[in-house]
Amino acid sequence: MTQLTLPRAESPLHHADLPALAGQDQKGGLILREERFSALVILRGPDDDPGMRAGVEGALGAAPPTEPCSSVLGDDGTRLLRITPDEWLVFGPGTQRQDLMSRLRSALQGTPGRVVDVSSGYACLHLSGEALADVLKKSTSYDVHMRNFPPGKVVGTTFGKGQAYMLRTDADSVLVIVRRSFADYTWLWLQAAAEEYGLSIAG
Amino acid sequence: MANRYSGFGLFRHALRYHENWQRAWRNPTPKTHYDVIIIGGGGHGLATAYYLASQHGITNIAVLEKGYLGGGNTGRNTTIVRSNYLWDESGQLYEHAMKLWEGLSEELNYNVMFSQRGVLNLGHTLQDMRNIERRVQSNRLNGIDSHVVTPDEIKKIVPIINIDNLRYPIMGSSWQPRAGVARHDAVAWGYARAADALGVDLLQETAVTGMRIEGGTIRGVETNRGFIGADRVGCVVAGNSGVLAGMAGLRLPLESHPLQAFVSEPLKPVLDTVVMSNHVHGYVNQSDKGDLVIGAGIDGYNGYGQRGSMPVIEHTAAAICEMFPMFRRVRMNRQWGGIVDTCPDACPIISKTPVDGLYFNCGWGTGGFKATPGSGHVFASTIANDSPHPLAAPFALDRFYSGALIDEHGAAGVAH
Amino acid sequence: MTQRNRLPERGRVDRSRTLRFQFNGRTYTGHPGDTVASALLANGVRLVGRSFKYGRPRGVIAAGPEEPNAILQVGTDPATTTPNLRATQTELYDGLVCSSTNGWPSTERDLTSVVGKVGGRMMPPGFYYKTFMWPSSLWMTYEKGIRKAAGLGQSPSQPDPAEYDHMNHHVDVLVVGAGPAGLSAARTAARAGARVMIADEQPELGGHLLASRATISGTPAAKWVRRQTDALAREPEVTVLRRTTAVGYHDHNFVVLSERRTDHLGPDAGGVRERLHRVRAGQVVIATGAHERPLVFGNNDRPGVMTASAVGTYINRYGVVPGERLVLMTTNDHAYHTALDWHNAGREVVAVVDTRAEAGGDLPTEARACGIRVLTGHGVIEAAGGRSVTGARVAPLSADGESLAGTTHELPCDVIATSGGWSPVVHLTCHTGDKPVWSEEVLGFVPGETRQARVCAGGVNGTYALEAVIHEGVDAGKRAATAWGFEATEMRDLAVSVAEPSQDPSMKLFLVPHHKPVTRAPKQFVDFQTDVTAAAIEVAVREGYESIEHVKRYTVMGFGTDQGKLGNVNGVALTARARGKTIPETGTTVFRPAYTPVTFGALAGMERGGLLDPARFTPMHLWHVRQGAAFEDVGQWKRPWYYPRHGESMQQAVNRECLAVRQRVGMLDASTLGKIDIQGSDAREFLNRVYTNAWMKLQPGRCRYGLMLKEDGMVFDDGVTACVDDEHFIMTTTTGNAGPVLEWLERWHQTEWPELDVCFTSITDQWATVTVTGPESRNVVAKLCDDIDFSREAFPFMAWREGTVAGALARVFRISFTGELTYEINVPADYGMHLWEAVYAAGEPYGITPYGTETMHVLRAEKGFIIVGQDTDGSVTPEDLGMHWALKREKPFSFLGQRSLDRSDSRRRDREQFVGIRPLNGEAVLPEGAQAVENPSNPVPKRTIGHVTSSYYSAALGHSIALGLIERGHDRQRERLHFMTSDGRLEEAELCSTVFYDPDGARQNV
Amino acid sequence: MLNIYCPHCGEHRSEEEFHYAGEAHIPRPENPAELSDEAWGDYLFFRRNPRGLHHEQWYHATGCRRFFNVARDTVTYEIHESYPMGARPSVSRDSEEAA
Repeated sequence: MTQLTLPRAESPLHHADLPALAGQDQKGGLILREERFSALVILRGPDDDPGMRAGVEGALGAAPPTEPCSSVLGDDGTRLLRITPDEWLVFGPGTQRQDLMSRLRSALQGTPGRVVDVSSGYACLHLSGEALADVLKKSTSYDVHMRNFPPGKVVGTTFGKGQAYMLRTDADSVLVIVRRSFADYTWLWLQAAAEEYGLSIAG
Repeated sequence: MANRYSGFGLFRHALRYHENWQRAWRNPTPKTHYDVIIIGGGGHGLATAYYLASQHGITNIAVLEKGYLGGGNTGRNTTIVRSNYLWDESGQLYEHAMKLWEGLSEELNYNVMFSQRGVLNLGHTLQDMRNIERRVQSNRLNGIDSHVVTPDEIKKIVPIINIDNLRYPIMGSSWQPRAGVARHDAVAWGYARAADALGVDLLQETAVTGMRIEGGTIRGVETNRGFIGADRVGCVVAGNSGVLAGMAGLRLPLESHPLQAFVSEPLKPVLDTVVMSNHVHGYVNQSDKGDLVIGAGIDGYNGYGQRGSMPVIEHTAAAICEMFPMFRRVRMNRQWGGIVDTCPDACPIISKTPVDGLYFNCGWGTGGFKATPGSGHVFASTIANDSPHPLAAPFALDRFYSGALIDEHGAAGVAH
Repeated sequence: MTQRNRLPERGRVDRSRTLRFQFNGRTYTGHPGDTVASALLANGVRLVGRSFKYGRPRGVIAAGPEEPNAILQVGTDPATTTPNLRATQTELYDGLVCSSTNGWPSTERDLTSVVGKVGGRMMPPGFYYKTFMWPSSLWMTYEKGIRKAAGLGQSPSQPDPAEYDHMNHHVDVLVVGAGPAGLSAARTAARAGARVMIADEQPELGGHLLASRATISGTPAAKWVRRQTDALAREPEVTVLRRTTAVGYHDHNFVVLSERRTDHLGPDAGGVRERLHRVRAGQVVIATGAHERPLVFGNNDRPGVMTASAVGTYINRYGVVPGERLVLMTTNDHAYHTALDWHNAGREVVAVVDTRAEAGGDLPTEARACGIRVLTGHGVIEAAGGRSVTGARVAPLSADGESLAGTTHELPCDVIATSGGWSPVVHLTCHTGDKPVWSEEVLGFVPGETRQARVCAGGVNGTYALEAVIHEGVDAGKRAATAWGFEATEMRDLAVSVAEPSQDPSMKLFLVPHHKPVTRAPKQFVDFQTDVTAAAIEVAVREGYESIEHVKRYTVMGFGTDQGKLGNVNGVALTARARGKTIPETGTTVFRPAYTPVTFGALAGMERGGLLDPARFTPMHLWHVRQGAAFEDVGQWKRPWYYPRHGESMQQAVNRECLAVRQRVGMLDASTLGKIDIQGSDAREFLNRVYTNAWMKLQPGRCRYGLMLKEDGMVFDDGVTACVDDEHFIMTTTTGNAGPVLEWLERWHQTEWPELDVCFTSITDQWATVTVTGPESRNVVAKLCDDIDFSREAFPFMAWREGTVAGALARVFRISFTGELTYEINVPADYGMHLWEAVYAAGEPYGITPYGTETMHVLRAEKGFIIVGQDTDGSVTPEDLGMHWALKREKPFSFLGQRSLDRSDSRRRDREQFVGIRPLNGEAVLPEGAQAVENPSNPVPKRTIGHVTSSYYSAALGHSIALGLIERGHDRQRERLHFMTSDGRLEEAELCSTVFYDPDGARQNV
Repeated sequence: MLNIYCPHCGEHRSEEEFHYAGEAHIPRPENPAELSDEAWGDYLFFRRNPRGLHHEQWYHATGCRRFFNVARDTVTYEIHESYPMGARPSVSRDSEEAA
């Protein structure tokens, strides 16, 4: 049994070496930040099951939202995104990577609620800047106007020729969540779409 | 033929200011009864009538067309003619058509501009190349001219094609030199004129509204011009087969989808080969008018609207620009759609039905135009003898019960 | 060369700056604000091209998108030269170089015109259908000649460097056209609070007002336009798009707009050249106006014959009078504006030839007052002149305009402007299949019934009086906004009044008669670009091509790049006349997108190169790249194909990789395999239904191979599924089928068995998978993990364990696709690269060798394992594959596809069955796809009895092997068949077991 | 270019987000084994394929991954309603003829 180094984690856009590109200037019309190593858990279950709702609320301080395309904030920076009628993407800061899953699992004991860890399965790209709307209009067929896509709303839709979940985090920014294997494609796409406005990387 | 076409005839008419041209076909009033009624005045229906008259001596025939002759898919396709299909059954059927194409202008005394400029079916993955090798070898065993060519050979055949740094590299292609294109309208008009000369009544603006069936036998059809009796009725109504079948109380294993196409503005000659790519979904040839004629994939949903959705056009344009980056600046002049009846196995139905004297020829999907002469020829024989022509036998309806499907999705040219 | 036709003032061009440009090799000058057409006319250039069929000289006729003749090749760079641009819509920039697209050797001295003169009569409609038939072998030769003659401009010959993209919009109200109606509609809707987008094809908003001398409530038209434009700019929710044409109106109010962003700046302007706006609109306001209809008469294609409104536009908007002496022929009052414009420009109006018996309206009166000669009841029956108009032959007309009522005399002139009334631009309203309807009152086709949520306003309705147009616009804006739930407010500043001159009724005239019958008269052109004449239409109808679609297709009327915008209505009318029917009975041809041509690049948008289709990568991709791997496209994935060491051929590399696995240990990036997490109390039952085999007894910690069929009984997918606990399974799918399988499971759960408690989550991207295989694999993985007992007893074949590998939480599966002892290690993808490198390092002492998909294929073929999609093709049953063992027919629930296995054809004895194939010549690798024949000496057509699906050289066995589907294959062991090679030779091979290597499976049983 | 209301996302989405999933309301036979080849073939392949009102399934592929039903006219492409699996359409051929 040889000595093991601690496992080295690489984010989906590791190969793009964003940190090296970051910091330079933030003048770009589009500002991109890769949210690395967040905790992501898929929660499944009937949205009207009291047991599951109570369990989730106990673990996260918020019950799973039942409104289509809605999200709620839980304790310590957690967020529940309703992505299908019986499916939520639970979003937590990297610090919770280790325990978000176990907390939920134990909280859901004896309920029909089920959880799957997908922390490594998605790339989370935080987009902002004054060209944000135009870049999104080039990338998705969804109506991203504030009237239709206010803060807190989350939608599954097309992004380029791929699929993405888009969460309006606040008036000026959107979190684009794509499957990990599409990260490089999405990165290429965003570079092309943002070219005329300038692209800045935030660390 | 009342007025035979020829260069000399043209000259004679020119001297008379073209004031003495005869009608290419009559505009007859319907008789009360015909030996055979063909429903559908497209290429297949007109060819069927022509071969019934010329090969089987049945001339008391009417072709019923609800609109104008050749107004359906015959006049809306990308005019590609090839026979390099995968399975023996379809390969032989399409090759039968190919042989008829080769003498068609002379036979009809109407220049259908059949231009054997060759067709490339590109392969972009290892599996594409396996399928191409398999199809080409099967073609050869069936006596169909077909070759596997390398990227370098492709570049020789089509110097303007881009074979490197594509998202999906071009790894090779099948190549059928005898394949090509024809002038779609001329095919319908040529058959119409020739059939008319043999006594066939071509009834335009005559819509079938019902079928009269007594004791399981067809007696005739109801139309907007009244009842017309017939001993036998053949339906060749691509895009409306399901509707006609419904009138006879039948269902068919068909779904009708929009199939879109578009043409560029006319350009000086730049591409004299047909290039098809199943993988990136696009095929292109340049017409004699100079337009790039471009085919797209079918829309996923059922539709009789003769129009489809924009993404299909966009992806097809992208595919063409990928293979021919110099065409990015060329402009689309017009886009349109046809209605294709798609079968579960991407093969046609040429069949008798549970109703005596009622026959269907449909389900050609995206492959109908290229088969026009062969389809009409074997369907005529099937109707005349009330038993399937040997080449048509495998395409009978019962295959959907027995399971003897002939899966041509790989070779049909458009991914279904 | 001086701009001799340029007026000292007037118009919207900036005379303070002079632009130089080249046309057909000559240098000319113009000004900002000019189009190439206006600049050419300013320079007195008449001849802009040759007609494609007869080679006749042609000049500018119109001033907009309806122009059929002035079709130019712009630019000379082989990558950026652009064919078929309309001079009337091409903005002038300094250094622009353009040329005519027809005429040989040159447009000036054109030889085709000689052919045209002599051969013209030999070219009635459809002449090519009637000739070139004998001998048919020569057709291809004739065709080459025909092709040479056809076509307009030249395609670029180099890749276009320009950028294109798409932009998606969602608006409440889209307004198409920014003339008086459009502007009013947009302002009204915007004021109501709607999200409004207004688009116009011209560089400036205003439509025909840019060339109008009208005053609106006392304000000059141009100033009124500026007010509206400024007001719109102040609205927060309004998007204004200039140089943007609505090219297609699709279902559910989806409108495609094409924006030309850089062409007017010259070839070197960077940025996005063209942008396709994909607009989903709540309501659409169509305010596209109308095109003036030219009159059809003898030699009406001579350079110098133009539409009246075009002449007016050149004078008022561009300050260009396109000639010295004007003869105006009209059927209506409106065209008198042009005579007055010409007169006010200080040039001679020879006469206004009014086809009506009387003309007493205000404008004719004003014209007479200016001393302009007005000939009522007359028509110009023929234009005199060759390369340019020199005169107009005029004759009195009968009251109905059907015949001549007197003798001809000639009026000397160099411009003949004509107006046969107006044709509403209804094109967009027809794109979704709605039919336009003929209006006798408008003398044109107007929009018909529709299901789309749209409102039409202004000229497109046949409303031409400016005041009425503006009010219609306001009303349309109101209706659109309210229909979409907004409250419209009064727009006082748009309650305008415009003094309209009194007008006499227009005359319905589509062909000016001639002394000679149509067939013998000088050519009377209906469609200029396609050289279709009134005579051609008569001949077509005479020959029985009576439907308007037949006339169109037989004469090619309307097939030009202008799609018959000028000629269609005249063509319809002449067809009706020839058939003795009315225009409504005759109907019109179908208008289809694009309204004006759209660049392929714009249609494709950003979909090019790497963005044509997403390329998917595993977490270890960079390592493979650094190792110089060759890659294979598998679905959207890029997978390492093989890892050539320098100097190695593919075969050498694959042989090396294969032997490494068989003799020592190899590693494969298997991360692309589809993985689906399945949970629920009914998960087992669900697996029972979708897989052919049984799942009730699979214990936690164990895995099982499963085979999935479509309902038609044909193999759809396969893979290993592991049991986590009674209610939790992990399914793997083939790389290409991950998506389809998930959709397949969801489909059955949601549409057929919602009562089952089960849910599916794709975890393909969550886990990275490293396959370690070969005799040494146990030693390698053991070095990386101390919490899993890898001994054969503790961790048997087809079991899986959870543990820590290389420090990462891992799921290790002991399954094998190579026949060797194998461990598939799965870790969260973030640690994929770390694991890969750790395995590589741990394996180095054992000579671990990374291998790609090709080696994987060889190894599994040696063991006779199938690859779905390669060894199956959608027509193969499990029994064909000899996998009866995987069928549990006695399961209580009839699994998907089971019933189809009992259809007569599935029971056929002579089906093609999966067999091993061993070429007698062990060096010969059969081509994959090679067809099998029993007796090669049989004549063509030879029956094929099957084909090779997989074929390789097996380094481990030292000879080539293959797998294939062969008729009755299972009963033909040891039979010999012939297989074709790529070069047409035949190879003899013997049918054998599909398992070539280690038949009793001893090697993985360790 | 269809604009489809997804009953689960509660809003209209553009066609690009969906996959067409065939004619609706064709239940899988209870006991396939008892069916004749004809009856089974009917279930597998034969469709109404009407010109006009069509009840069909769509899959919200990039959205909520739910199958649902749509009543759409195959000639005008007009969509009358979207409704979830298991529900019955309120627009049928009869109700249309009645209207």
